[in-house]
Amino acid sequence: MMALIAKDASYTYPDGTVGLSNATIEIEKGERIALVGSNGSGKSTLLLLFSGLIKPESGSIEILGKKIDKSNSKFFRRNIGILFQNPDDFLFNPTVKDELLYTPAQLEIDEDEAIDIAERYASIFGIEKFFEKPPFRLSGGEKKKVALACVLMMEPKILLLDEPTANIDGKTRRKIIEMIEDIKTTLVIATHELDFIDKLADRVVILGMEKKIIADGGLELLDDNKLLEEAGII
Amino acid sequence: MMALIAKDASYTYPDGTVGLSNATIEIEKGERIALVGSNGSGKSTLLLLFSGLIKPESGSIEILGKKIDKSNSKFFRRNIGILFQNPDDFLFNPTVKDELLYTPAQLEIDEDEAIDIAERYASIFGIEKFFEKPPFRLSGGEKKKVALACVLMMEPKILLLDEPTANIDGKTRRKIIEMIEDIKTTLVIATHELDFIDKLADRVVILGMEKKIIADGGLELLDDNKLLEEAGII
Amino acid sequence: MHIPDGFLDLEIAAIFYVLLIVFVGYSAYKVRKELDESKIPLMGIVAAAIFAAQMLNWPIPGGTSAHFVGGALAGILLGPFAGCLAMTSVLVVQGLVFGDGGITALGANAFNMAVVDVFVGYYTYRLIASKFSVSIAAMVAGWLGITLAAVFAGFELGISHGFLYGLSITIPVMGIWHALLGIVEGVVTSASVSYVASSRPDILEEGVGA
Amino acid sequence: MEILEKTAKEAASFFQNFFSYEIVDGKFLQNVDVRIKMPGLFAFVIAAVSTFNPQKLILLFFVLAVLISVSRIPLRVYTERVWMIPAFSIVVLSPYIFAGNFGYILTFSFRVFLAVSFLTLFMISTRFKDVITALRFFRVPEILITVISTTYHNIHLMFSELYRILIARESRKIKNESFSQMWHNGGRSVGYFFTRAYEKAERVHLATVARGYNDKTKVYSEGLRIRIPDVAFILLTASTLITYLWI
Repeated sequence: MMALIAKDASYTYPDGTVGLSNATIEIEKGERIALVGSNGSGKSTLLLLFSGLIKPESGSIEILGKKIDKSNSKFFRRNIGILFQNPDDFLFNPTVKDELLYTPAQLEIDEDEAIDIAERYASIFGIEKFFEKPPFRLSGGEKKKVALACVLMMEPKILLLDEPTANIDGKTRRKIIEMIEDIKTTLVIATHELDFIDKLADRVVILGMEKKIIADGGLELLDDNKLLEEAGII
Repeated sequence: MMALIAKDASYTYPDGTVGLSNATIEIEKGERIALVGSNGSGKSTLLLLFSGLIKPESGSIEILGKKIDKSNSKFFRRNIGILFQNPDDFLFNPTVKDELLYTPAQLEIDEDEAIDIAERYASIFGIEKFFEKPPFRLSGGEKKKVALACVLMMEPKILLLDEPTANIDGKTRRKIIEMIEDIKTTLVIATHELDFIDKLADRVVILGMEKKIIADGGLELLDDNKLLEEAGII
Repeated sequence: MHIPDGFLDLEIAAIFYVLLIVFVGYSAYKVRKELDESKIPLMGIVAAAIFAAQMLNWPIPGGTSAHFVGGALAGILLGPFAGCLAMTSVLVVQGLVFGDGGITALGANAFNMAVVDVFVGYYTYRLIASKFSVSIAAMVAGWLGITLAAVFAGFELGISHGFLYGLSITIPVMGIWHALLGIVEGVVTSASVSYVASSRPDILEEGVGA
Repeated sequence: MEILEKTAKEAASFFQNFFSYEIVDGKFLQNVDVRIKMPGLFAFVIAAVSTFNPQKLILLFFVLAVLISVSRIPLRVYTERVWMIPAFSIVVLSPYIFAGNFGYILTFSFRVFLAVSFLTLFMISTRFKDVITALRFFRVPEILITVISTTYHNIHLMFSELYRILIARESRKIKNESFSQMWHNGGRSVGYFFTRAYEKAERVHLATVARGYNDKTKVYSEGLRIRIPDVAFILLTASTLITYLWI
């Protein structure tokens, strides 16, 4: 079954900026996709469309076999995990512990169980020492780890990651990459760092300057310098 | 003569976050320094101290042989160029042309002469086509180029660059690096991208997790994996 | 809340222009003299943030929605004088660039939202915060600021002869309606100020220094 | 989702304004120096709101039509931006229909329409940087001008920041919230947003200092040179106002 389908999907932001233009792509369950393109090529917009948080202006998006409408937004929120590029947009609770417990509380998961899960993920990410700290006092890398823990602990069926390693120092980056490697689920990851894509994905989708998909194929696309140059990536 | 001297300098931000702790370093005129360290290790703080924009809480900073006080701020503004990490914080004028003319106007440079310089630098950076555009309409990479042009056109004696290539796609990055390579002046550049340091700097200063300088030496420091790991860089 | 051109008699519009100029002039003088220069970009960016926040639609029971104005919040975050300049800037940009409010009515509109709302909001906050919690103080400040600003708008419309409705209609209509909408203003101001108080308490202390 | 959708809709119409005022290229008003255009058009606004005399209003309407056509302002763009406030004033005054006061409602709304129209002409023929030039020329305190200019240039940035915060939060919300929760959480998001705005402002301040700001913003001033459109506009304004006062 298909996990994600975009058919001729376009999106324009409220301020008039074009976000994505006529994207068509099908992603099977369990596939791991790297979304590659220069700044402003539409990677983040495609992820937002796949998350169901914004709706295409024209064309259609199908997630786990369903189209998005008002009635099923809960289903999507439950099954899709999305990490935003800037963790500052994402964290808003008084403490790191509250951040981790935010989604479980909404799903009415038993508190003890939720705390168990939260602690397990916190220790994987090495963030248990910040449990009582407010997220806005953390450094950029620490925030990113907290945000990622919040998303991963829900074990979503579809995982959408927007630049999970941008603006992150090498050590944290390596750790995050190792974690993503271990996840076995449908994964779409936007990045402009080409060095480690082979570890994370088995299929590459390239977005060009015109906010359009210009290539879609195996990892060998990353060796096509002419293509990458056309996309403004190298 | 020494261009920059920090003696046991410490700084704490208004919200209580420690920015830098007991940094001591001497930089000679014409030296090219790469400032390396993990997120939040104090790179930006050290650059701000060297720019004279913030003053150390304890210890001292000397720039071109002078200590900073109210009387000589114009001298510093004339001779020090600093590029902030986020160009959105750096650009605030109605048009790109106004951006380029802002500093000359503040320093009361003759208008015709200022326009001449602005046009020359605009063509080097390929931004003359945006002259009448408001900066907020530009893409991330374009903004960064405008910001860099604003700083370089003043031909400062000391150039401080904070992550000039962060969040930039490969093509723009390559171009910016080429430009920086050509500059012959005292240069301090903060970065966490190790790949191209050899092109830009001949001395490396490493900041550790505790917001302290933990190493200072030649490019060979970058091969010391144990050190880099300790600093949280790899 | 924005009075368009043509609703106010010219004399009334002129009087409020003069009042506005007095307040803005004095505020500019105070900011230049007493506050440090770092408040200048601060005023502009907080004004832009208020502009953006005004676009949020707050759903209210019954299916309609209310807007946030933000005068009291500007006063609390920046102090009354800088807050007044920031809100004036919001009103000028709305009037001259977006056509929200008009040009002859700009004096009255800015008087209501950049003077009444800001100063009433700020001093109410100061008064109550000294005895009760920050969140209660900000709630009352937001509500009272917006309600009084609306009463002023009602007054300006009511004494204008060109606009046939008299004071007995304009003041209750504007006042009561905004006293209800003001609850949203109060809650949002309160939640915002509480957040700032926990994350950057120094900001609120600086506002106090003004 | 409700806040988000309504906000996005609101924002879309708002930003349409934001962008469209720059795109009306044209021949006449666009070439009049803002330091002449602003007082001229504002005088028309004042003239419109200070009379109920139908003849005077028709004179102004005639001038409006001339300005729109010689400046080649597309009627669609113009109408989109003008219709709402006059329509609003008809609705507000509609109770007077029962008093048989049609004439009043019409005249009142017509003058509102004229005032809005002249202001709109100013907005769609003037770039923001020229508005600033005019404010400087008319001796608005420099501190207020700097604030206004900073405001304008951060609206876009602040809005996209707020929008991102809202979407990101939406992504973690599963349960539908009650009104009180929505207000509470929304209010905290706004507080968070203002904290970020404040911190951004602190960095921008450092940038202005880094780039030479020292106590007072200095600008290269543009000299005022009177050209043909300026003269034509002055003649049109003067003759209209004289006729206005005479009838």
